[in-house]
Amino acid sequence: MSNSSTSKKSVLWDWLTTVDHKKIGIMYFFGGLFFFTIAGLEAMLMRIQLMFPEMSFLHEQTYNEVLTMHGTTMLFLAAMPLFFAFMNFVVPLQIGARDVAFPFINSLGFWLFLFGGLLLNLSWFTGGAPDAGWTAYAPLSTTSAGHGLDYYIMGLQVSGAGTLMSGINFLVTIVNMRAPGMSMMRMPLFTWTTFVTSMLILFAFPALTVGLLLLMMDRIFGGAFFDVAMGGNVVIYQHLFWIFGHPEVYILILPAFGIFSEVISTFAKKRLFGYSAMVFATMIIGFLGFMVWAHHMFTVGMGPIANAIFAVATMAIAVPTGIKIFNWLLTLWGGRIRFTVANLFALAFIPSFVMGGVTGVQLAMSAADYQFHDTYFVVAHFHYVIIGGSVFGIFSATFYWWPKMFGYRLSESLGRWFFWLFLIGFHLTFFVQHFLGLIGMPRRVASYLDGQGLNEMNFISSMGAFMMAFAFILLVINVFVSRKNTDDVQDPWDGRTLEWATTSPVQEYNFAQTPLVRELDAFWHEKQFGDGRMKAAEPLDDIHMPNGSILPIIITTGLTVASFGVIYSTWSIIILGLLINFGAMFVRSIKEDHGYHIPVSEIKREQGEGK
Amino acid sequence: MENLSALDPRGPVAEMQFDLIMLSTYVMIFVMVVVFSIYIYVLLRFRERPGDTHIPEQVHGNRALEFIWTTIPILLLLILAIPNVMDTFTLADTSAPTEGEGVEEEEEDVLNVEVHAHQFWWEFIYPDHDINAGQEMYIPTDTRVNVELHASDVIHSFWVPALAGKMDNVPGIENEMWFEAPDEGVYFGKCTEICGASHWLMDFKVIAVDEGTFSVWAENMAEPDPEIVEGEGEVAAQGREVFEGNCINCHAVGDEGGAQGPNMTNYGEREVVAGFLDYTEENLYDWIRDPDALKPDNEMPGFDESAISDDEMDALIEYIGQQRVLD
Amino acid sequence: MSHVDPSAPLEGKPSKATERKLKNEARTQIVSFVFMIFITSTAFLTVASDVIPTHFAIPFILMLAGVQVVMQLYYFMHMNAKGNGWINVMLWSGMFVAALTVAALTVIIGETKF
Amino acid sequence: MADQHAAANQPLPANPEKATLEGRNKYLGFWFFLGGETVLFGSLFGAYLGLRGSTEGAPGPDELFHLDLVFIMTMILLTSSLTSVFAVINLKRGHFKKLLVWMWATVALGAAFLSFEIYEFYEYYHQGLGFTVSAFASSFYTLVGTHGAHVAFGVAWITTLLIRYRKSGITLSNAPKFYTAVLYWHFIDVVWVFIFTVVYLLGVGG
Repeated sequence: MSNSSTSKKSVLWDWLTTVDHKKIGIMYFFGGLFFFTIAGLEAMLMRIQLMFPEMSFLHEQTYNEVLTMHGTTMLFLAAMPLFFAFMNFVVPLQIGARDVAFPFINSLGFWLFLFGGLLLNLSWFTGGAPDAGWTAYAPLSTTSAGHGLDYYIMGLQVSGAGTLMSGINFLVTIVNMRAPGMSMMRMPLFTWTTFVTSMLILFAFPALTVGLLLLMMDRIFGGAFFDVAMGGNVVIYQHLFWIFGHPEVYILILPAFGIFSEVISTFAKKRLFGYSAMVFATMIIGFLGFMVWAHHMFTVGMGPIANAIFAVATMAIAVPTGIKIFNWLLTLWGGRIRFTVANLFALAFIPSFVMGGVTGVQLAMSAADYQFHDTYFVVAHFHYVIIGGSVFGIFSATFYWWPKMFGYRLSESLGRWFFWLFLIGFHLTFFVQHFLGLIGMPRRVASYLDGQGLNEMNFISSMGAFMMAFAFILLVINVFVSRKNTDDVQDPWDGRTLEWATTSPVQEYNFAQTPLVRELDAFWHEKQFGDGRMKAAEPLDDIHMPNGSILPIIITTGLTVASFGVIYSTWSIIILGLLINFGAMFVRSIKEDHGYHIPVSEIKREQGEGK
Repeated sequence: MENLSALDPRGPVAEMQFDLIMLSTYVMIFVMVVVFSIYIYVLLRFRERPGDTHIPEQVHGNRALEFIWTTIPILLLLILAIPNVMDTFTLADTSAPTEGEGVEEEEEDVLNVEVHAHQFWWEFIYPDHDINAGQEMYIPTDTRVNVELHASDVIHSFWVPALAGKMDNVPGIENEMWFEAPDEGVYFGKCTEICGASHWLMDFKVIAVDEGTFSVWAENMAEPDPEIVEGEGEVAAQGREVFEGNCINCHAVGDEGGAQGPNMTNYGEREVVAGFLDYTEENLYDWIRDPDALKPDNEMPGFDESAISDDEMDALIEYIGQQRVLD
Repeated sequence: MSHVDPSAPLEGKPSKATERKLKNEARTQIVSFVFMIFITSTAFLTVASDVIPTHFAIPFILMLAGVQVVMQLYYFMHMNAKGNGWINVMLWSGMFVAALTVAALTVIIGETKF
Repeated sequence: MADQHAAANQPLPANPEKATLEGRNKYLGFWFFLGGETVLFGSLFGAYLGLRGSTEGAPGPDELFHLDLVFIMTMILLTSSLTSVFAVINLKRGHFKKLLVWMWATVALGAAFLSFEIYEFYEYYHQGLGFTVSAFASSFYTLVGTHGAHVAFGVAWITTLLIRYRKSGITLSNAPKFYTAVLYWHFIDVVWVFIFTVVYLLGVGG
């Protein structure tokens, strides 16, 4: 057992080896933001190319690479990690836990995500990025020249492994590590949505793993899964992809639902209306997420019975989603609504997401979908739900939890500029795309011909995109200029849930004494009916903490090296990578590391300082 | 442009789909009006006013309300689900024309067309007429067209917005759809499944002509005038030689020639070169010289001056221009 | 203050009740094992002997496989033990999704239209 | 901390694998992981079932499979499931030596299974079933091979545990490790039951 005296190591080493869920959360945040910026730039390249008809700003091949990487990066490397950032940071605090269930695996999950993402993006410098769309349908993906698709396969495989680990980690954390009194039905809604999201990850990602594995078999080892001449069937890939892919979009939206539930009830100063209905609706949405994947495949030729069944099942999702919308509205009803930036994003989400939701119902109608499918109507629809839902959720959470995560408040006035520009830019960009699709513009086209009536709306769309990009710059500026707003950061919004009962910045052990939870919105309850402080569920005692470890990075490096070997079909590199990987895993499994204890005296001293 | 919009349907299938789109739009506008009204009311009525410090009542929920906003959406969805299911089955029914709904033809009046999608062009095979046509699909008006979809390399998708929604051309799988064009006209079609670098240029046309014109077209396509095929006049005859020397392995005129590229029997009547360039001699020239520059990654090799001199090119272009079947 | 050392060997014997339970368990396990061997052999013989018609054999051996899996899960892996509620939820959800996948990939892959 | 070594040995709890929070986390997390693995194998089964008719002239199931060999493999794996169950019972009894013996037996049976499988693949390959010859071949090798890789990983994992803890006795930290390894082993067996039925029996009889 190692000693508790935390000898000051270098800051860099500390971050590389950390297993603290809060630091990992922050790393997820910046990792996600990095990829968000890259994917955003890719979006701008596309909108520049599409600003005028028959532009030759980008070559067609480059355009296909950019569009593929935009989608892939946004979904896997930006939106999901940004949610993971908040899940990691907030969920243990919300349930009154000292840490997550598997700190080591949590760190491993992060590094896998990061290295997988970097590996994928490396393809830009090694002869071309993947070019078959984020869905990578076979046989376009299995016959695509160069190594772009190989990077896609291995990059997603590596980062997907990390995602799966994180999912299991959240599940076990939430089941096993809740503070006394924190029953499932007292969990904040963000924790609930994290839970359901993690379930979706657990059951969806293996299907992707297999889909990618089969692609890899075909591309690299000469397999015949999707080679029609050898008896392969290309629809199998589409099923596998969407059995993963549809839950994936709910993985992206459910956490946002959780964030909005927290933000709206906090800034309306009201308990969430219909809490149990909200929990129930979350579960139903999660369940239906697995029942409807084939609505992405209406035109693939499954037959009318299959199409009709999946159409009706898809429409059913509107019901629990509607329940949520109305419950949010009723949470606001009778409240005292404060228009902070966090809440502005939550409030803007409601109409934006409803618009994305109604087009979703329209798309669900199989017979009409024959017209919508793979046109800009679909592009408009999913940007309405992913930006209007997920991205607004991420921005809302950024402003909401920033003081807790970073110890200062983002500027509200600059934030408002950011919000309005982004909101207007967003609707400008995507509203017209509904019509572009209906008047004949397919998606994933590198350009469009002059004289087909598509010019004006494409120009408007590009202008909106510039507004969004400009707004995003304001957010980045905000992060830097607001650093002096360090007052009132412990509980700036009059929060309701346990994370606001901690100090800011949060101690590494989160809670000196595990809190006793007596009601939903535990902290609010103590502020209203108690003395404003959480009751302790245990006497003050030494706190057990896990040791940091460099092994996650080594394991990840090994996997990444092996992936290179696979991409270039070089056995020596594969074996080298696997040796590093399994070697580090071996070290991990034989080295007894039971962490250390922080003595009571030190906790008392820190608590004294915190006051 | 005309005839490229799903919002301007020109045939029964597109109309059916347009009606569904509009029905759902109305229902959805109703939903949005309800939600937005509550939303705006709430935001105006319950915003925090200066100096207001009251703690709102911490309401738990309301079962009756939950029941209402569960039930009403279900009813609204039923309004959409029922016609949708019916239409889905109607659209999938390529077995034989059914009575009613404006479809009254006999079975023999159906036109069968096989659509083969290639990177990046369309091949239309008329099995009953022994015709192979490239890029342009001639159909008679008021006739039900049953389409069988195939792909030779990757997945493509066949979409003629003004006539019918799309269906995928999937390698190894046979898909079917049908549509009908009551009016004469040129209907624009596009590939809607990403299929490589030139996906955006994979356009085609469905040309609806009257019954008489169609039978002329069909006859001449199956058996074109041998004089035209051989090239009328000295220049064209020289063009034919160039064609035989360079093109015929992939492109056929009449039943002579390969099928790797589009059939050229009626090329002279095309409005566009390569599916998207205006039909001018310059464009045709540029296209033959360097197809990859205009349509990246397509299968056609370029022919530089060592392969086809400028003089030969003029003859070839003249010859190609002669290949017409309708006049 | 003393903390539990997780690397210290555990000493002593289980309680009488535990001991009895374990003894019963060992017996159950052997019985289950014998039963599973029996099931596997039956399935094997069903196919190998060729006496049973195919349309009966397929559902029959699939059912035998199902029975065996449930026995593995509940007797060998103790999925029915107390406090395993979430485990049941996750495993059966996994099986549900797996079943959907299998159904999709065998039925609606375009070769036959439904 | 010095006092911890003084805190001597612990009494044996009823379920040593779940006696600490760490152990309970491991136990639960591993089960959840198995839930995900179910989908993984489900997808592979699906791909196999979708493609098993596509032999394209290359050898198909009924020409290839030696049911008797596969039956023996099944028996070996089933027996290894039983030996690992005995290992767990001895874990709970506190009989460390017997735990080790039964675990080693499990490993040995696993290794035997693997050698049979390698022999089997070798045979099929020489009968003309290369990985690339047909969609059936690709899907068969991928499904059965993924299972085989799981067995190989299990053998390596348990062997590592056995060597690492050969003298440690049962502790609060290694009990969950042994237990989860056994769970994994049972899961491998469960998957094999389906492979035996769906791939081999149905391949020959269906």
